[in-house]
Amino acid sequence: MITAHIMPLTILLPLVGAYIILLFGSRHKILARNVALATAGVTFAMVCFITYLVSAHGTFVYHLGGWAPPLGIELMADNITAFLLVTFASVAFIVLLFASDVLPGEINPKVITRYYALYLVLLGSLLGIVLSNDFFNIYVFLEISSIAAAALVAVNGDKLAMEASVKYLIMSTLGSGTVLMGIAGLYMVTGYLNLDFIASNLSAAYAGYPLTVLMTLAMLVVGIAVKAALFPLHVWLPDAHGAAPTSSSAILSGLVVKVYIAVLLKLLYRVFPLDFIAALPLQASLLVMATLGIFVGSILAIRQKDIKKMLAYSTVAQIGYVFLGIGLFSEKAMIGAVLHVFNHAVMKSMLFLSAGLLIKYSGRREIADLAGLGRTYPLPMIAFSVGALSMVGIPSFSGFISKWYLGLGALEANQLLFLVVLLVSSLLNAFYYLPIVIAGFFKKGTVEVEKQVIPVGAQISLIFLIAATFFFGLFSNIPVSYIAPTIQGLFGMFGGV
Amino acid sequence: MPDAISRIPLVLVLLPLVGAFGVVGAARFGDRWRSRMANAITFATLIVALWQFYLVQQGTVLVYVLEGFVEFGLRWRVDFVGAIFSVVVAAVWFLATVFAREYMAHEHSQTRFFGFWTFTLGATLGVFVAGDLFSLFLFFEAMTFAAYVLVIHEEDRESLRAGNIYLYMSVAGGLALLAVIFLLQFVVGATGFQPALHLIIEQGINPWLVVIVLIGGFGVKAGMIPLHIWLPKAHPVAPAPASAVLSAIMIKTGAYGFLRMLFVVLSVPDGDPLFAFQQNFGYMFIWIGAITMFVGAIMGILNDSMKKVLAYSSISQMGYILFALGSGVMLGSRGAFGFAGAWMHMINHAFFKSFLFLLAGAVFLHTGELDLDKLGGLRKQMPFAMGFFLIAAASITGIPGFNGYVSKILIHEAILEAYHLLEWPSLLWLERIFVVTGGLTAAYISKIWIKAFFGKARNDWSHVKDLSTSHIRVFGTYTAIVVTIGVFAQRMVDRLVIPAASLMPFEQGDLAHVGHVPFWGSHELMSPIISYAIAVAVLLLLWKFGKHIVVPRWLSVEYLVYKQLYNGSLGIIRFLIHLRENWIPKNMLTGRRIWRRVDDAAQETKAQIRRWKPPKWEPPRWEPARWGSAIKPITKDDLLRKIEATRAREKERVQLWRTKEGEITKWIQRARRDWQEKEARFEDRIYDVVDGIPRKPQRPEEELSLDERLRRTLEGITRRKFNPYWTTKNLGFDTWIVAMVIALILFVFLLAR
Amino acid sequence: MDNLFYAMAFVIFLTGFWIMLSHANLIKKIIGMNIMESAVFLFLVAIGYVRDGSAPIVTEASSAITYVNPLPSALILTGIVVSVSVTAFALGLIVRLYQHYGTVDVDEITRMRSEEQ
Amino acid sequence: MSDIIVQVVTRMMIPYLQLYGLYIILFGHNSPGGGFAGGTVIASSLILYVLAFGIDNEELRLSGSVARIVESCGALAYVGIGLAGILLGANFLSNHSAGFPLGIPGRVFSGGTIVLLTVSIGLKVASTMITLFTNVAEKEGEGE
Repeated sequence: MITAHIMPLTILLPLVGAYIILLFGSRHKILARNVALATAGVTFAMVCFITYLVSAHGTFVYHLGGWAPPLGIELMADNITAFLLVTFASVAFIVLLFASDVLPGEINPKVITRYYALYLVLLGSLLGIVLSNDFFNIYVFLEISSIAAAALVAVNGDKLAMEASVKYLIMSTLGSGTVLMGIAGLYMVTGYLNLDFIASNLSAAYAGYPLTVLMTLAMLVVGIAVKAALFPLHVWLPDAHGAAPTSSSAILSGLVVKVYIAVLLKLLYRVFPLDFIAALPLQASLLVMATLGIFVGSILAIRQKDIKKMLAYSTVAQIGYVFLGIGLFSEKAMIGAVLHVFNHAVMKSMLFLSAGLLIKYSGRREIADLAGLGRTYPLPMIAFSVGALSMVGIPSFSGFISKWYLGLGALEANQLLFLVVLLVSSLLNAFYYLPIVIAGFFKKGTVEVEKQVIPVGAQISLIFLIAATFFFGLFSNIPVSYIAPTIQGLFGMFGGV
Repeated sequence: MPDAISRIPLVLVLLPLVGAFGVVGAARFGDRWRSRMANAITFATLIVALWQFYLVQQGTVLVYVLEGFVEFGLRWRVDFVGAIFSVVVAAVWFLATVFAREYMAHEHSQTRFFGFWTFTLGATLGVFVAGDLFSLFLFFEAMTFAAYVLVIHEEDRESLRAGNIYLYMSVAGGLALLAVIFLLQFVVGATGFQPALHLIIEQGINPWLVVIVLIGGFGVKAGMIPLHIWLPKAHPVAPAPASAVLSAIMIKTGAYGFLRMLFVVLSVPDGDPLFAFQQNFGYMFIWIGAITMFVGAIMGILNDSMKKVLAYSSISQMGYILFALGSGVMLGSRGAFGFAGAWMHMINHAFFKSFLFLLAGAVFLHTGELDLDKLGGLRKQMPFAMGFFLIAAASITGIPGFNGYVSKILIHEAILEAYHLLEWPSLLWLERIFVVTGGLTAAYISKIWIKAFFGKARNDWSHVKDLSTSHIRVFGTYTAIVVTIGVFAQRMVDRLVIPAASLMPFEQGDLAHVGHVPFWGSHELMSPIISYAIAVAVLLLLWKFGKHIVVPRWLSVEYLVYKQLYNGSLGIIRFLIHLRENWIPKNMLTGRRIWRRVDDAAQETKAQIRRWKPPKWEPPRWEPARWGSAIKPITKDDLLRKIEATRAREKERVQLWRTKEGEITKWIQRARRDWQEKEARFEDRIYDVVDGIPRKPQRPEEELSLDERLRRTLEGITRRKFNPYWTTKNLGFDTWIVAMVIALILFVFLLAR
Repeated sequence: MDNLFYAMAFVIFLTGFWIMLSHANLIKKIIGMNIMESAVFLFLVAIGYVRDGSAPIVTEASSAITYVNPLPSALILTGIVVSVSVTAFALGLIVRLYQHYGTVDVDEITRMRSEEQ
Repeated sequence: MSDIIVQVVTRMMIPYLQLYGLYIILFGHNSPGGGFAGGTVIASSLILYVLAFGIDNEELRLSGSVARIVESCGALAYVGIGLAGILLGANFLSNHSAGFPLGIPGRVFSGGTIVLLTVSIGLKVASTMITLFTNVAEKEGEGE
């Protein structure tokens, strides 16, 4: 029974967990925590099961209520989807494991149960976005995720976070309004909301209403770009990610931004035919914006004094990488982009979590004050170093692999320039990550820090993330061989570009 | 069991890599166990390397592939070249480890040092047994980062600074190398060491680009001028064993990379249309090598810290290797001499340079002093050190019977061969530079020897002890190696060089020619005499004038190259601001707040330009010498006369500057007045109306460093006092509105259809 | 005639957009957001509208031949839910901001922040 | 704010408002309306009550915990009905295909599980609206 219905159950489970927490959690704090952990864990297990099913039986679909696609809502899982699902569920679980130990000291104890509930709602909506094969469903889940994410930023109730949250909410509503208009346009010209049906009817629609189709595409891409913080529209990100509690920053930077990229992938590679897009200036503008994003994000990150803001700006730059991979429209670059979604999720959540621990124990947020903390707290500093080296793109860390594919993709697309962009930006990454590591381990500290015991859950999650960074750096053929066939299929379907 | 045998290179690399954790673990049981563990692991590595060498000598090529590891598999492929150098690496490392036990005994964080020490050994070995460029790169980067910890072991200001330069240059170099790997992977589909030049051309990629990026990649590690600036900073600050392996082994990884890439990947057969290209970049390498060795040697002479001299000496010796490489590459299949010279010199330099660095370390261990001006007269206290230093010096200056001689003769033959075959007159000049550099080498080594061990003792050395037994053993071993190679030169060439060279695309006849170099011929034996004649002349010149020269700052590579690049990038920013200031009308562009920020930056930059002064020109400084008793002290009158002359010159210069200063001040005042008028007219009013945010008060002008100025400029451009909505309100607003209007027009157009 | 709805929807959409971007007052921003979303709903309704169609409700007595497309209406309903919840949440946050700063004007808040720092 | 006219009118209106909301919920599948609209109407009646009789009076309000419980129960009921489809051997949220009787079109109890779904949605929406209102109205709230 579970095998057949696993997809809706996977989306539902976190939502049910959230409401159970809301029902009972206010009186039993421990219960809330355990339910949240168990829910996230079981979701992760189910997602792994989906991954196995997809690899064993190929793509499979599910019709809600038994209604067939043009009328009913359809869920679909293929290899890329399954890969993204694993990304979201695993990182969310690990971050939650961390949060369950560290949160009580960080945010108002009154709101902790609500935090867990919101977290699970967010997780459910992320999985829903990835699984949905229907534009309207995607829109609804997008909105749920932005509200939950904004709430996760503001949960602590301090001024900065509140302001960042309002800003985030307004920007993201702008984006989703535009997206909704785009969806309406698509519905107008094709008469369908299901992705596959839109795709098959789009060429006919384009023959009839070329400008509407173009406008629709533009609105969808711009709307998604706002939510995914592509360069000129990224202004909300550093404040929101910098002001949020540690685990929120980790999941926002690691996952929430990525889910919009998943939508963009669906849009560009499943709905609009590649030769259609190749005829538009979309590719060029994506590439330019991604490049600018990489450089501006990196340069602004170099300037930051607050470590969390620095990490947030680094996210802007890294999102640029993913958009670069998508915009290059080549097979290798595409693999690179999908891999980077995962690798960056792991790395960035590790960086945010370790930075959060360091901030918590030293009481300082300034980068200059983190000197010498590596002696007192080796584990967070090691995790930070691993993340930093991975970001710079040192081989044997996972960050290298995605850069490798992006670089090969740039060559494959005959765009030597973007190889240079990749390499130079790696150097810029080194400029803002390595000094922290060096200062952390080899410089004398400016603040006296008392040694405290790091909670077990936090330790486990950090160790797990470190191991994942190494594992997927060393044995990268596992994810690559999982997603490569689908991507080759995507490019093969349209005759390659 | 061929399968098990092919895993030997894997074992060779993994033994130290995993052993590093063993060393850290053993530290729990005490310091003795830690050093025993480190010794055992390095010794075991040496044994494995020797075994591997034995197997390879039998004619097997060990190939091991770890499929699917780090993207597309790691490949180990050990042929003769790799096998020999693994033995060299393991041997030097083992000797340095034995040396380090006593040297490091009083240092802090020894466990960290020995852990990374062993780890670096594994990574370095990985470079030499790698089967393709990608695997090489992986170990190359691991080595870079592990060695960083060795460089900054002292953790003081100086070493952290040196470490930073080392790290960033290495990372940049690694990225350049990565670019080459990307190209190869894309063009060939694999990064193995196989000819690829034709494929690169077919893809429409300029081969010079590849060569230049390659130089960026390996040149940093190889200490090639002008990419060498990290080397004289990083090598002296590391602990002596670390500087020994840094100088002796790690910079060789760069040379080794060049060796593989130039002789195999980028080479074409003679008569190929691309052969001219190969000849050209070979020629370029000769010149780079010549400049590197000459400048390195000069800097060696001019420096007064023992380790600094040795570090510059390393640069100079790397110049020899590049020089030989270039002459080999230039001749294509006739270039066996160049290869032989480079290869032999790589091995020899590894031994004698680590020998010298460890000796310097031993002197430092017992005296606590590295400055040659403060050492002196140690011959009574440290006779053993003096003797060993003499041997090492004989080796590096190429006295017959010691190993440096062998490779110098080969390199000399190589350049002469190039001249005979091509008869380009410039090659003869290069040969002369080579000979002169040999003399300079002799000069700086003799200078160390004389100043450290002879002359008047400038400190109380009575408590200084001579080398300990274990150190004597280490240096004894070095002596044995150095002398063996030197004495059995012919056999070494037959055993070590010819088989290695036969792996490269050289003609058989030419190879045989290498085997018949008359090492003991009269012409060859003359070369050390020439060297020493030049050395004596140089030393006499120095002595005669009784000076030592301090190179002014404006002549250094940092100033000439890197500072100018830095200024240049600053200049671009200035130019952009200038454009914005003068060419774009104020109200044409909306989004005023961002322009206001640019204006602030412009103002600041203008202030900086006003403050800018040309860098001080310092005449070469002449100081009274502090040579030992061998040199006659300068008289007081001489000194006074000199001081008077300097003062007069200085006064003249100041006078000149003052007259110009008046003009500059006028100019500044005019510029300032213009600016203020302009400001008063537009800006305040506009800003106050638009933003309602009070302008920030002007900071008083202050003297700022160049870095600070750049930082502030950038900050000015990117500064954003918290203002979350500026994009939505202004910049983004415009963008959005324009986009939407366009969309609306499209839409209306649609309706009209 | 139907095209008029589309054009109006677009004009309203842009109006909402304009308000959302150009006004410093947070409440007005939220109002702009709602206008914007109403425009999208109007657009969707216009898509689904069929001339002379009746409500798509099946009863025993129903005899209409053409029905209005029910799908957009269903979508709008969902969209309204979403927009209401976003509005409510944003208003909640704004109330809290007002408690902290005593104003809902973005520029004022920005100024106070920059003064604090 | 205590205006006698408002209070009297409110007292008169509230029962009708609530009845109207209930009607909209129950007839959601037969005529325009449904859980969301009806829930909002019911919630607005309660909000009106609070507005009319004193926004600062804590006792008049539906307490937060009750609202939260109703909200959670509504959501869980929705999920439960959906899961019933699976338990009966069809897909999630299956209606007729899972064996629920459809009834006669036009009657209240037609359309299988749709009535149940709208009722649970109505509960959820009503309680959520009240929670949101409470949050906005409170001086010392806790955020959504």
